[in-house]
Amino acid sequence: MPKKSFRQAVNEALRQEMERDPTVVVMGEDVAGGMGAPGEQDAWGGPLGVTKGLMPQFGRERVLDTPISESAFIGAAVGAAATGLRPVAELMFVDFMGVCFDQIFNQAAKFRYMFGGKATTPVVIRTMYGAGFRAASQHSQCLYNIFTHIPGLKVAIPSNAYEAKGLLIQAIRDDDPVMFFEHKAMYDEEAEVPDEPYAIPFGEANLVREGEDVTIVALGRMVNVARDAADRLEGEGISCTVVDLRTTSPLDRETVLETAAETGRVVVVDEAHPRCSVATDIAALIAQEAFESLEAPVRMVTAPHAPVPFSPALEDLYIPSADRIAEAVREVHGHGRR
Amino acid sequence: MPKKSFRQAVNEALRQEMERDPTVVVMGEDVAGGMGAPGEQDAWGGPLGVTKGLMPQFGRERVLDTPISESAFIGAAVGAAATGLRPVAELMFVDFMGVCFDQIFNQAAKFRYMFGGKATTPVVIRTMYGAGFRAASQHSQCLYNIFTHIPGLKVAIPSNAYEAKGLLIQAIRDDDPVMFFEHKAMYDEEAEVPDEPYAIPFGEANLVREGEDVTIVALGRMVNVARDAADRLEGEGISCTVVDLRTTSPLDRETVLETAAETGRVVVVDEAHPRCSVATDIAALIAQEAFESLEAPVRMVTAPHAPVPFSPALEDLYIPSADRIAEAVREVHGHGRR
Amino acid sequence: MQLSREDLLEAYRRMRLIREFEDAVHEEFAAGNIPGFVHLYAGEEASAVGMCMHLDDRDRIASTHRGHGHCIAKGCDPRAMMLEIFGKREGLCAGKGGSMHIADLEKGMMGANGIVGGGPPLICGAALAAKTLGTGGVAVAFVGDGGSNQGTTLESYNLAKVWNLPAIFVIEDNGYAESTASSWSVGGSQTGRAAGFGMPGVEVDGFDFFAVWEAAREAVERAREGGGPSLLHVRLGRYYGHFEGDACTYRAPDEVERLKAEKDPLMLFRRRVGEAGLLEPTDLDAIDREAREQIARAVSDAKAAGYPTEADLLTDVYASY
Amino acid sequence: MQLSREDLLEAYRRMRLIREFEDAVHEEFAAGNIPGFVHLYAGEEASAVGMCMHLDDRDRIASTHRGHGHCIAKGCDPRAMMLEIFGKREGLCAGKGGSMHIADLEKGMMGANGIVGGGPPLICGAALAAKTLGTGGVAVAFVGDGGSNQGTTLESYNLAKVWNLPAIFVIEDNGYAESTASSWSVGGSQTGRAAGFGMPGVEVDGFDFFAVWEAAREAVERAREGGGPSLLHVRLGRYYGHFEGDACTYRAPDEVERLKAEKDPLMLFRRRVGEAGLLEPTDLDAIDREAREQIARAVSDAKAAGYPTEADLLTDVYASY
Ligand SMILES: Cc1ncc(C[n+]2csc(CCOP(=O)(O)OP(=O)(O)O)c2C)c(N)n1
Ligand SMILES: Cc1ncc(C[n+]2csc(CCOP(=O)(O)OP(=O)(O)O)c2C)c(N)n1
Ligand SMILES: [Mg+2]
Ligand SMILES: [Mg+2]
Repeated sequence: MPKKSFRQAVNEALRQEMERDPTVVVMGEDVAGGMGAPGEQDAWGGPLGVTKGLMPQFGRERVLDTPISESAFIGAAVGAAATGLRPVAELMFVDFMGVCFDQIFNQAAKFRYMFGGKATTPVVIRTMYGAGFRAASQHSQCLYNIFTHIPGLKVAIPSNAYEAKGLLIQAIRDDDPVMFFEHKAMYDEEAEVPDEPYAIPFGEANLVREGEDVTIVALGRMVNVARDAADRLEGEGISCTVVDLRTTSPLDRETVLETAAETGRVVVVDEAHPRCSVATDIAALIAQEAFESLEAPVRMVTAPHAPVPFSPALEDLYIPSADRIAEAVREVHGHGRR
Repeated sequence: MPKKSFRQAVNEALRQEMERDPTVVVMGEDVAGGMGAPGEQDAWGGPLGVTKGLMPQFGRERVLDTPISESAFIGAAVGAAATGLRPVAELMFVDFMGVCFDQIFNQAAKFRYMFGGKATTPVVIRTMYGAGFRAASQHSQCLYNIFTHIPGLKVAIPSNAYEAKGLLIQAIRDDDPVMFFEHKAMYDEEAEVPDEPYAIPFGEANLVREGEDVTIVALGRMVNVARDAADRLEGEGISCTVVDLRTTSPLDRETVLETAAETGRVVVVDEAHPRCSVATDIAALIAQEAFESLEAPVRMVTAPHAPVPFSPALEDLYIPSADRIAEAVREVHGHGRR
Repeated sequence: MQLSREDLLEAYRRMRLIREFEDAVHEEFAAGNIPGFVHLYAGEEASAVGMCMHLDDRDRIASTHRGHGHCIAKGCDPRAMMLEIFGKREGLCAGKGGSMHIADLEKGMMGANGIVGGGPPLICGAALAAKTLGTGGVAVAFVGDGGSNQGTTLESYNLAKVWNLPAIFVIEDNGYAESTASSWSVGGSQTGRAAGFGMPGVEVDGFDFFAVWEAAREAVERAREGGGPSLLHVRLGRYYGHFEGDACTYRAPDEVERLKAEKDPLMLFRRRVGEAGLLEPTDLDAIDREAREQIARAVSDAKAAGYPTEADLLTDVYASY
Repeated sequence: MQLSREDLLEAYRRMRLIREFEDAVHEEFAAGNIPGFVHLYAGEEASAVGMCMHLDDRDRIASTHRGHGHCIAKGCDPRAMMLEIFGKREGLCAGKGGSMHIADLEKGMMGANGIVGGGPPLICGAALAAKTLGTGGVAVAFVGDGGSNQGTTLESYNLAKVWNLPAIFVIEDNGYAESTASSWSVGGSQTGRAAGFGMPGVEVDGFDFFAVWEAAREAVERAREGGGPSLLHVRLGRYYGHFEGDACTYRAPDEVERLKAEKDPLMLFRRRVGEAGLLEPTDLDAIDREAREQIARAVSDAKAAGYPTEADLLTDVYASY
């Protein structure tokens, strides 16, 4: 199978869905770029070149650059979704949600319920998240927990290029509003990605690795870090299951609970801050529903309750590492059976 | 001690702090009311009359009505806090946070850390939350979990008039940005409230009731519902501890863990939606840190993963009730010792 | 384009229906039969109807918390609306929305909105969809004077302009946002702002149906012809409080009485069509009677109708689960 | 009010420091010594300095992601800034902020900002504090052309107007927001918008220090005297990419060369003071030399300085724990 980068995978998903369905449009700041400028058009394709090439193929009518007005254009995507288009809007960094959250959580998310089931709002909001880019406090957050909290939204967080393509295609075809999280430090990472379009269903976690001793539940970029930790632990004789949640909403409770029950020992890995987070969500689920089979306390490996620091020296300490995951796994593994 | 309503308690806290400290100012939509109008000034005091009377005493220079521009005036409160005032801004309903969240979570919350410890931002944002008012999906949310997730913010959620006065005074005196949550259905509820000013320290939960069998952890209006449930259960021979968190950030981990360990059985009650919530936060904490002493799975009693419905028939089913809490307590109580 | 006799009757009918509807809701609220936050549109009828007379089902509107008038003007069924406001299962939104969230997407009514400034971005999207799909539709955001200061509204002006959208912003300036006067809260002027963003903007006497109709005609034509967005600053007045329960002490003592006596859009309409000999008083009286009966039936149906049940609580959160 | 010889030297010194600082950061970034997102201000110096020459420590400014110039113009220590940008513990923000979050509240510099449109609301607050506390201070928000379309900015115009705040909005229009031309993204005009919100607004040649200085003087005086907010639309150009790493293919091929050759604000300043016989070339050469040395030292100090350590990771999240 051909190897493609995460960036290519996202681009291909967009291109193929735009080819398939003329109502799919893309909008955002500089998603093409060069609007009104004297030089190259399609000059950017977003700040990291993810949407480059779409505008030349589909034209400015379907690849719309926007002013820096997130409320207006994210809201426009929502309004267009309620009236016949399937827009994919780019919220450049999820950190910017604070200037447009209303259109997402009070409008898009609630239309269907508030209007008694009569609205359909198939909008996708692609957004970058995560630390590791030395991008500091306002360009490095995760924040997917906030969207996961909101009924009416779906939240997809792909862990590699293959997942990105399949989950994005599903997101575009899905009739509900979907927040689609892309980790900015993963765009160059490659995986085998089929050329043809495929959709990965929402709410089905992926068993990245199966083991007997400890279950590691992770999401997004942390899936890879968790796998690294698991590889390392293999050498120490600790065999780990690694669960990639894929979507936090809907959540595949069954897979989480089954794998937790199988090993009786669970480590949850989440790049976000630790309070009211996906990590606590999973830990709470397990504490409630897999209590009987738990052999050790659940351990959460997360970023600390602090903004993301700029200095590389601090940021490297900040992000959950394979080391810290391995340590947590060893700890729950060593916990005496009860 | 004199009985005062929650509304009076909040008003008194504001008045006394404004008397004490000339840098305390109040701002928000119609916090006085009548601005520019031909009739009564101080006509509103907010939509539910909570700030009424402040403007006549302190003047329009310190009680500032605003246009409907939450980003601008909440941001102004933040900017003023960083430059010498101690503003108390009113975000009328917390549901409106979507149009101004950036100024709270990316600006106020992060200044101190981003600026290397050199900023102090003593702003308080008072806001109404909660269901029960038949106010429907966009005027009934809790959302405190979102603010609790954000490092740099403090979050206070008083459970009665006494708590409201003491926690609000602390919030105003505190040097960090504080989100202060007032349940809209509680303003007329009375409690004994001392006339003199007093501050309730943050991060110290309150033991509302001590029992031996089950610990109920609750916050805000749910504390009273939990207490009702506990009273009822007393008659059935189940004795409950009820913990009022008071602040979710900082969180009094010790009290939660101690009371959980004492009873070995815990029910967490939270009016918010169940995903990535304060309920999961507390459940996860207990699952991690009180695991050894747990006799039964933690149970969460929350609102469902659905927007708040308008119809009274549905809203009454929606809100966690004493019945549902009691049921959960009975369930964990009946769970065989392990 | 001219108003036919049928148009005139229809316009009056919609305005009267709105008035009757709001008066009935006012009474039922006072009697304790309607819960929640309810904001009434009585007195402002000429704005909604003057605009919506130009629109059909391919056109979209977004409304505000004060949405009943826009709904009726855009063709929503008043009976289903009344059931909704009473929280009943057969309500237009199955009882889940209530007064602040009435919508009927099939009629092009994209929703009342509990968030001030919530509508204008949505309308940019509806206008974009119309443009992209080539439906010839236009999209209209109704916004209060208070809502005109919300960043979401102001951003939308610019987006509509630079995308050259078939969008219209109707600023309904009833003098107040809650208790705050628009003469204070609005820096500059609405039409000056429109000009600042490069859009045509006109001030309109919102008590006069014909003035609104005429200004709306121009804006709708411009939008349909690809001429881009425009703004109407409609000056009008509300009869009731900000919401039901508002004591309105911030208003001048005789303000509402004078509005009703001198500026009632229904009265002014009757006078105008009478003076011009366009319609007979008997035509209008018949409409008045029918509207009164229709709304009375809606109220009694709403009272009789059943509530949603537990089975409805968790449905329709998602389109697919 | 007039510029003294000292003022002129000081203005030139600040502009040159900014230029040297940015050129050095550009080089160090290219060499891989500086991480993260870095946006350079080279070419825009006259705006920051033309405004900040009127300000003192009681005055506040809020900046943007392109903040280095505003910092230096407002008196931040370039050495501590350089250390910050290198992520070092002795940096102005202890290495926690980096290029996009440099602040020095004691100097009245309220922070660069990673959020486009983040600054204007804050400046309303600083202006309110100055007014309430009677300090006589003014508050200035620097905003890009792109940021002028953000709702937070537009709301702030209105708030500053209706509260009659000593606030100034400086729209630094360098022609682009990332790769998007301001000629496209800005509907209407900046000064038209100012008028729409009831504020004075003037267009200013931002390559010309004296033009900025003069326009700023008026705005600052007006604000200090209680005359309320105003807006400057400063037209200027940036030399480097949107951020370091931007290939700038959207620009005309010779655009930057022409800017440098014809519109360099430092060159224009030199020419002007030379022609008017206000300063000698040798005075300016000395400043150039000193600035170069000062920045070179800052860079070598930054390289030599130590990083923060694990003990710093969790401090300063709160003022009190
Ligand atoms: C974002 C937001 N802020 C505040 C409110 C509370 N609120 C509801 S209606 C209203 C006044 C609106 O005034 P205006 O826009 O003039 O409309 P009117 O009520 O006069 O029709 C306010 C402040 C809200 N619903 N949403
Ligand atoms: C709310 C928000 N949206 C988008 C961005 C990404 N972004 C950073 S700078 C920039 C362009 C800003 O353009 P302009 O305001 O003209 O400033 P300039 O870079 O030209 O100085 C964008 C889109 C952001 N940081 N914040
Ligand atoms: Mg109004
Ligand atoms: Mg620019």
